[in-house]
Amino acid sequence: MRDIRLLHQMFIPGTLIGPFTQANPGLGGVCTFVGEVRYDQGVEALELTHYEPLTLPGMHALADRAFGRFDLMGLLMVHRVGVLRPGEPIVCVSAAALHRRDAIDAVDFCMDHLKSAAWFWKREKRGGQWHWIEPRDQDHADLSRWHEPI
Amino acid sequence: MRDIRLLHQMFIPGTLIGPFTQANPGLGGVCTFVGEVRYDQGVEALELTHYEPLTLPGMHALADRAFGRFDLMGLLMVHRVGVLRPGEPIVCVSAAALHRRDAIDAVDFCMDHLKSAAWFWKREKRGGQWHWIEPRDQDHADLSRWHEPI
Amino acid sequence: MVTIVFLGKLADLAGAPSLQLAAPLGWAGLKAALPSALAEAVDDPRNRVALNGALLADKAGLQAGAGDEIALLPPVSGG
Amino acid sequence: MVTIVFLGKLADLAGAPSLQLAAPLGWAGLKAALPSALAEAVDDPRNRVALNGALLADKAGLQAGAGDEIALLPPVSGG
Repeated sequence: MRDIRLLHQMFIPGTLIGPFTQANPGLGGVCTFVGEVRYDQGVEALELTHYEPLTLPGMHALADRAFGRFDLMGLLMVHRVGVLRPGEPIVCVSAAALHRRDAIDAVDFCMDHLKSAAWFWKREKRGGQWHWIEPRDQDHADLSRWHEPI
Repeated sequence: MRDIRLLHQMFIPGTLIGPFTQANPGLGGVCTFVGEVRYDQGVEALELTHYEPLTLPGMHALADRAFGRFDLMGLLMVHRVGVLRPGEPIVCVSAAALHRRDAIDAVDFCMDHLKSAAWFWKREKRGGQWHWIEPRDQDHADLSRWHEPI
Repeated sequence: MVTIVFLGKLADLAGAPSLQLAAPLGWAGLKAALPSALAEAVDDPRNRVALNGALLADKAGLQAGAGDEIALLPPVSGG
Repeated sequence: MVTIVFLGKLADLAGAPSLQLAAPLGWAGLKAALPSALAEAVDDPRNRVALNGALLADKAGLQAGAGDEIALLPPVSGG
């Protein structure tokens, strides 16, 4: 069961995870990561821009690689775009597998790649002004864990 | 927010995760692993025995180590005991943190230790007969990832 | 009396989840009171012993008095 | 016409999310048609170029015809 989506509206992760788990009968384990917009000092909002012809195909390509690398029964990968407020979920990745190691590692792998290699541009609003968020060295370090170039 | 429990009855992970996430406002991410009893060939039921004076204190000690090792805001660790049928959730570990790496690694750490160093004895019923499940070498390998003795 | 609790497959060997023995009780006395197959099994270094919920580093040092609980713990099952 | 799409901070520099330029259009022609600050920015090797959704390995080889869409892509934001 494979469910890859960009969402333009607020979502509640539990409403995705329950049906996803049900859709993979016989699984041994399911690992889920949900990221939320942090309440960082003075941040009023976060905006994510995507580029339609690259972003969703890029997520599908990432899902292909996860299925190739780990022994998965199902993969859910959902990412918000648009304007988000602190506390709102921004990303949800869930992997179902016979064995826990595949499920946990697949989520870790997808998160590292989504955070640093997926086509999203982010800016945050502080004091009424929008500021673009730059690439981070940490993201390169995260990717190097998987022995892959960016 | 810390919630460590042994459960004697069937549970629905979503009913634990939602309140757990709500109880950790300001989190950056929450990682959750849910393990289910697999539909292994011919297995009719799985029984988990625990020893009251060791098992729950052992889970609390594991939680202490996870809080010491990772930067966590909250940790949920719930394990079933008693007789379970294939498809039933057996374990749920959820970690909330400011940063995803802590949340994911804490879940991975707790699962490796719960599976191999926590005081549970398991037997499975096949063809109407109960068979004890032996320790596995793989579990030792899992623990060695954390550079710790069993 | 001292309560002896058998966990996992030791309970099968013992034929019961627990039994009561007279206090005081040391390691040699405990083994002497158990059927020989069970006594041999609990001697296996992979099987641990707890006294009142505390694991013993050295089984041979066991000293249980009236009201104490001894647990005989085989290795935990694999994941 | 060729559609030029600006992503991230390049959209701020351009003052608009997209613009239309006459076809055909190569890399030199594109840069010549952009304000100099923007032309300089898109020349930065960290900024990638896609033609109709396919990333170009070599920007200088860009060849866009009528109806094509060129996207100018700064590095993605950190996690």
